[in-house]
Amino acid sequence: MTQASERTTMSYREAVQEALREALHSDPRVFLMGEDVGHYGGCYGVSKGLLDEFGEQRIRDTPLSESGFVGAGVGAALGGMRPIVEVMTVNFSLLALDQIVNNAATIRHMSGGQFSVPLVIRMATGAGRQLAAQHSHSLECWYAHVPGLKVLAPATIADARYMLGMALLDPDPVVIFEHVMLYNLEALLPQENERLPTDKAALRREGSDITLITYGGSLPKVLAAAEQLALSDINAEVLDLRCLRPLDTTSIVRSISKTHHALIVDEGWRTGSLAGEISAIIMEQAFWELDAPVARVCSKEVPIPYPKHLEEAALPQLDEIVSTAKQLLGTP
Amino acid sequence: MTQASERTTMSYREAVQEALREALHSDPRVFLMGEDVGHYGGCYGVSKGLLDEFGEQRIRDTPLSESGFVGAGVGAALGGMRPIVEVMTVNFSLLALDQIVNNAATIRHMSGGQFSVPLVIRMATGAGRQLAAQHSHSLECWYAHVPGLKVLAPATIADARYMLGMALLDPDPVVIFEHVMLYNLEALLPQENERLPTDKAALRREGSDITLITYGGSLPKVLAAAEQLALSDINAEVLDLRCLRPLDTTSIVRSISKTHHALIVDEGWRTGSLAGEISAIIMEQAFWELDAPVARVCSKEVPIPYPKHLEEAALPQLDEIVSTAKQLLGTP
Amino acid sequence: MTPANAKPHVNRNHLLQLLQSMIRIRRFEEKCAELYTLEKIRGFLHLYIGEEAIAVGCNEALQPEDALICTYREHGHALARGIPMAAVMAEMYGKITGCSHGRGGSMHLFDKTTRFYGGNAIVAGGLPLAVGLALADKLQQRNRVTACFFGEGAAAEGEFHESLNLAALWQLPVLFVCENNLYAMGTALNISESEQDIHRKAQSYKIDAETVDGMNVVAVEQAARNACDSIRRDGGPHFLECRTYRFRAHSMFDSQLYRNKAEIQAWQEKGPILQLIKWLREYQQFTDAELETIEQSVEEEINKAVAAAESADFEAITSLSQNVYSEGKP
Amino acid sequence: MTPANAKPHVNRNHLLQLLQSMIRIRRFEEKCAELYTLEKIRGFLHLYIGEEAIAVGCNEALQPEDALICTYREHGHALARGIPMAAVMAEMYGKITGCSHGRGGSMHLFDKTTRFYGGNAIVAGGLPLAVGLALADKLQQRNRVTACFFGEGAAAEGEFHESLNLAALWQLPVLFVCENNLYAMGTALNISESEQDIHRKAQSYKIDAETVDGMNVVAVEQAARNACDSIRRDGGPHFLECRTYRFRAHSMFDSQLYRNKAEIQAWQEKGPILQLIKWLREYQQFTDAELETIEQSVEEEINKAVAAAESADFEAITSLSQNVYSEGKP
Ligand SMILES: Cc1ncc(C[n+]2csc(CCOP(=O)(O)OP(=O)(O)O)c2C)c(N)n1
Ligand SMILES: Cc1ncc(C[n+]2csc(CCOP(=O)(O)OP(=O)(O)O)c2C)c(N)n1
Ligand SMILES: [Mg+2]
Ligand SMILES: [Mg+2]
Repeated sequence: MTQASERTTMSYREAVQEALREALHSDPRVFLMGEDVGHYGGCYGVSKGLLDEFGEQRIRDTPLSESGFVGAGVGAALGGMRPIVEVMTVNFSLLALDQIVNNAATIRHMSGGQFSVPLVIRMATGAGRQLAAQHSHSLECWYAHVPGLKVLAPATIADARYMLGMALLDPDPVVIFEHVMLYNLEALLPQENERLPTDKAALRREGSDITLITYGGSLPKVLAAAEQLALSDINAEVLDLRCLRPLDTTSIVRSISKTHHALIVDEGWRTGSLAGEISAIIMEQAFWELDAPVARVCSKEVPIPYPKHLEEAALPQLDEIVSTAKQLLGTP
Repeated sequence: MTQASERTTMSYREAVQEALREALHSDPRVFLMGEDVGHYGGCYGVSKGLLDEFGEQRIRDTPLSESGFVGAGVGAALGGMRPIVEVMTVNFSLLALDQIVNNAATIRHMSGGQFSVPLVIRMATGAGRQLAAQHSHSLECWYAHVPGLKVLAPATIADARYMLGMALLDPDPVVIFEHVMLYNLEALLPQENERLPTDKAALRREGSDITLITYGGSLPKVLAAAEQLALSDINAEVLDLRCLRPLDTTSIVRSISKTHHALIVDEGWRTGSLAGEISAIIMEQAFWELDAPVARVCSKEVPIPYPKHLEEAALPQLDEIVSTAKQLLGTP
Repeated sequence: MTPANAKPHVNRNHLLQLLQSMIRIRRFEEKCAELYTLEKIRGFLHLYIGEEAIAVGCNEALQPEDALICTYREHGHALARGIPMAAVMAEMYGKITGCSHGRGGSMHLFDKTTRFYGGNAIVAGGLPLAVGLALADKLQQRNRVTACFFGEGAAAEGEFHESLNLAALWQLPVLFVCENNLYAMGTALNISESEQDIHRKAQSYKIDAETVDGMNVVAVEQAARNACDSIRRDGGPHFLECRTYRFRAHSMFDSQLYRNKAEIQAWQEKGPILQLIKWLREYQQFTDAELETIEQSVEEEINKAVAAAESADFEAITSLSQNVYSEGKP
Repeated sequence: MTPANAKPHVNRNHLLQLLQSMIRIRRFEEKCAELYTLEKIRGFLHLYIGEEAIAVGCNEALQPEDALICTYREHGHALARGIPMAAVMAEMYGKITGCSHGRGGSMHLFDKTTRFYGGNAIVAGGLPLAVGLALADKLQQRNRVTACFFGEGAAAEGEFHESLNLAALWQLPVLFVCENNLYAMGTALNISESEQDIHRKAQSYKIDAETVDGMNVVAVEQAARNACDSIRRDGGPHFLECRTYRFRAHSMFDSQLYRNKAEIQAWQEKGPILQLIKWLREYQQFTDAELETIEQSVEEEINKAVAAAESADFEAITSLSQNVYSEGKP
């Protein structure tokens, strides 16, 4: 078991597992519940080994009953536990939305503040593995729309490692999105004391010419795009939102006040995307700072097709990010 | 029974009922299915009398099984019927989202275009009747985000009367939102030949100073606001989106190119609202036409509270629309 | 609990107390209907009138440390559980002194002190919550019961299926109480279920289940006590199907096209309050004077509750954004 | 259909045909596994190996005008139903000649001519569709069956509950076929259901239901024929629980920590193909030469299918936005 104290390289998958292990060790009220989290080891291998370490009471395989066990997570939180409910993927979370929106997000309010729901819901999200139209959704924007929820999108090893623990300290429900393309990502783990608060966006790259705003699975693409832009002497700043609700508008506005140009990259379908909300916020809070209209690179408005070439064409890609940024800056 | 041919005054409720009656008369493949559409007469009285007129096979009361009967509607459409599925309110549609997003919206695509889903889903939406946090959602923006769906928001008697029939001609799934505050609205019904195509926005009021963009239940408030603005010599244009997916961006851009100012009124919660998407579209397609940043009046980021004064404070209201428009125009 | 609690309390005082409790709920709701027409109460108002024996009977079997989950038709449960009537009435008014501080209204009564986890307005939406509350008790080795009330209409929902399986699979201490009043809004049971014996559905999950006359408060109390005893003893869930009837409209907007007066009449004659009064008169020399005393004390309490609600304040609009997130951030 | 169809076809030719059909599916999928490691096939690949008797046996009872709804584990059903192997293989490749024109892949095989309404990748997501297809037939007075295949894991989902109730309540012609292979990914039936006799769950909706040995193709055919006969005769639904086992991993990403080799071994010895060959050898003088002929013709067909898929084109990227909405607008 890796100690958070020593600097080590680990994968995103290992980082989440470490976070789970730490949480389970440090608080007896914490337990993990979801489909195949136990005997199977987690559909993406995240919880492999935890069943042997913590037993069936705390690593709890559930039947295929998304609404039932997510609602049970809400109830267990009301009952004094600190449940971590894993919904295998965001695609299946559609079956649990009633419990999340109508119970988890509203009980504090409806009860006049008497009850809180200290629940953490984790789910894998995103496309890129050729899983086709029913298994490739990116619906972070839906969750970010709901008052009463907090929404996190760890895009780095450090955030995968530390966000869960902070989410468990939150008295309110927190939804954590883990992008399927990040699990195999490897990097050096920063010290725990270097970790950022959950509700602040992070500058992943300093720049002066344009702000590239993104989150989750698109961050690696955007960082690569920034490097490519550098070759054309375009110095791009990369802002990783990290927290999708509440949004860190201060950091967004600060960066744009410096670069006067913004491009948002979001794997969600364009219409009604979170990118649209960010653009609207910039319109409202930084309009006079803009030297050009804010642009978006999002997924095309099509259910994700199976074949690799069509899936890639449907999702935000390096080239499109680079060319859109150049267009925006008027530098072909 | 009212003939669409003669000009008559009718309520929004009657208009929807007329549309249902006409559809049931004109096509044997059409049937209505949902909770309490039959013996109860529809939770908002829309289908009262239709059971006696068309019988239990075509006016089909369902058990409380939103996912089941919405999915059955998708299947019946695949099987050659033209189902009209009523989900009592958008609040309960959360339980049916899997069938709508993963089946209705994707089957054409996943089958490579072999199968189509000519399904119409109607649901009541919105707040204003003090129904509190679980019964006051406005989630049109979620549906407008999904490729494969078409989304309509009839806000007038004419649209309530004619949109359903046009939706039934569509080979693809159409979701129709009826705002609960509109059912008692009364107005003169225009001739059928004056009806507008479903996918075009409508200018409800011509103006030159500012474009007020809205849809559904907010239209009456916005029209009232426009009249009030007129008293301050502000000539507001009112654009009713009508079709939330696909969005009629042409009409939006045309109007803003004339008024150079835009305010969007949307009952959805502000963050991630459809209003945000409209603002982003204006940013992208009409930025250089703008004399001021686009503004939004949306619901506050709070589950809708029960007491009248708090519910009103949470929802877009006349005063806020007027004052925001004036601020935007710099005319206090 | 002691086995003593298992035997029915048919002694006179206990019966009078049950009667008073039912009358108290009945008169409270009659007053609410009146206040609704006066537009003091708004939104949806779902009356429990006719079904009082269930909330009152079940409450006898519950301990202070137990939890309750109810539906939008929960005024009776809230009063029986011991949420002060003034707090319930103030909530109907949307006043800050309400048991949900005015935010919830009729459909969302909550109370931390009595572990009343709400009025839930999503049919079957409360069942998974009950499963979770019971799971929390099991994981923390607490011998407590979570009572979960819902209508027969909820039995068609997927959440019913998923919740019953989870409770049985994990052997959780949930008392499921189905208030079978034969209608879900205007949809009669026979047009909504292929198996109309709801307790049979529960048995298909291997949950102990039985039916009880929901119009007989003593029968309900007895069944609930037995159920709770077995839950506290063995841990697993229990299911009660209470056969009852809604005397009033589903809500204040219902013109009741789906049922006829005769049917309503017939059920009203079996009403839980009527039945108990008849029985008391017959076997316990129950006098009109005694009834009068009950009615008077109930009336006084209601008048006080209304007066208090009337004079209470509304929450300030400036605090609109409160109660969405907790103050104490991590 | 004629009552004649009701008696099992145990004549030699018919059995050889069933055997060929199962071997055809088995070899096809073995080839797919191989192609997956070569990265010709991507995404999720769920093999049906071990369960072939169910698709093949049930298919014997279906008429051309009947409909099928399947899961992501549907290659066997597609082939048995008669979707050309070349079209199925091309779909695995994501080529434009695929039965879903390449858009769906392994989990989403569709075919209009054989009324194959897909591979559905949402567990239990296909059940409501089957109910709707059957409702359409009933409303249009067509005497057709909709066969709906799903795993035992689906039985825990709310959509299972809602769909079975609707089918029974409205007496719809659905043949529900539960392919009970004892595991939902890594979750064994005993940790997912309080009632592990799935056909009993079906009976709780008053649906005729029985279990059948899913490893015995003749038994499956017989049960399916009886079921379809009763459906066509009486209209209402029927439920078959086929006891079977998945010989391979859930998908290509599964390290199978949840079960041991011995268990797999034991089931493999009961394998449907093995069983039938043994029986044919014992009672029908089935020769190795005959088996060889079958294997050869199957191999040829597979090679042709692979060659065709290899040489077929991918859809042009320029047509990405197609198949989202129909061209013919209202
Ligand atoms: C999921 C959901 N669907 C529909 C509704 C609308 N609705 C409110 S109460 C009700 C009837 C419920 O009947 P039942 O469960 O028998 O309870 P009862 O009202 O008879 O006490 C319906 C359809 C809802 N609140 N939630
Ligand atoms: C609603 C939903 N939840 C979870 C999944 C992920 N998943 C895919 S297959 C599967 C197991 C299903 O088991 P079963 O129904 O028994 O079918 P089998 O794979 O055994 O044929 C799971 C959990 C899914 N596809 N859909
Ligand atoms: Mg009822
Ligand atoms: Mg299985």
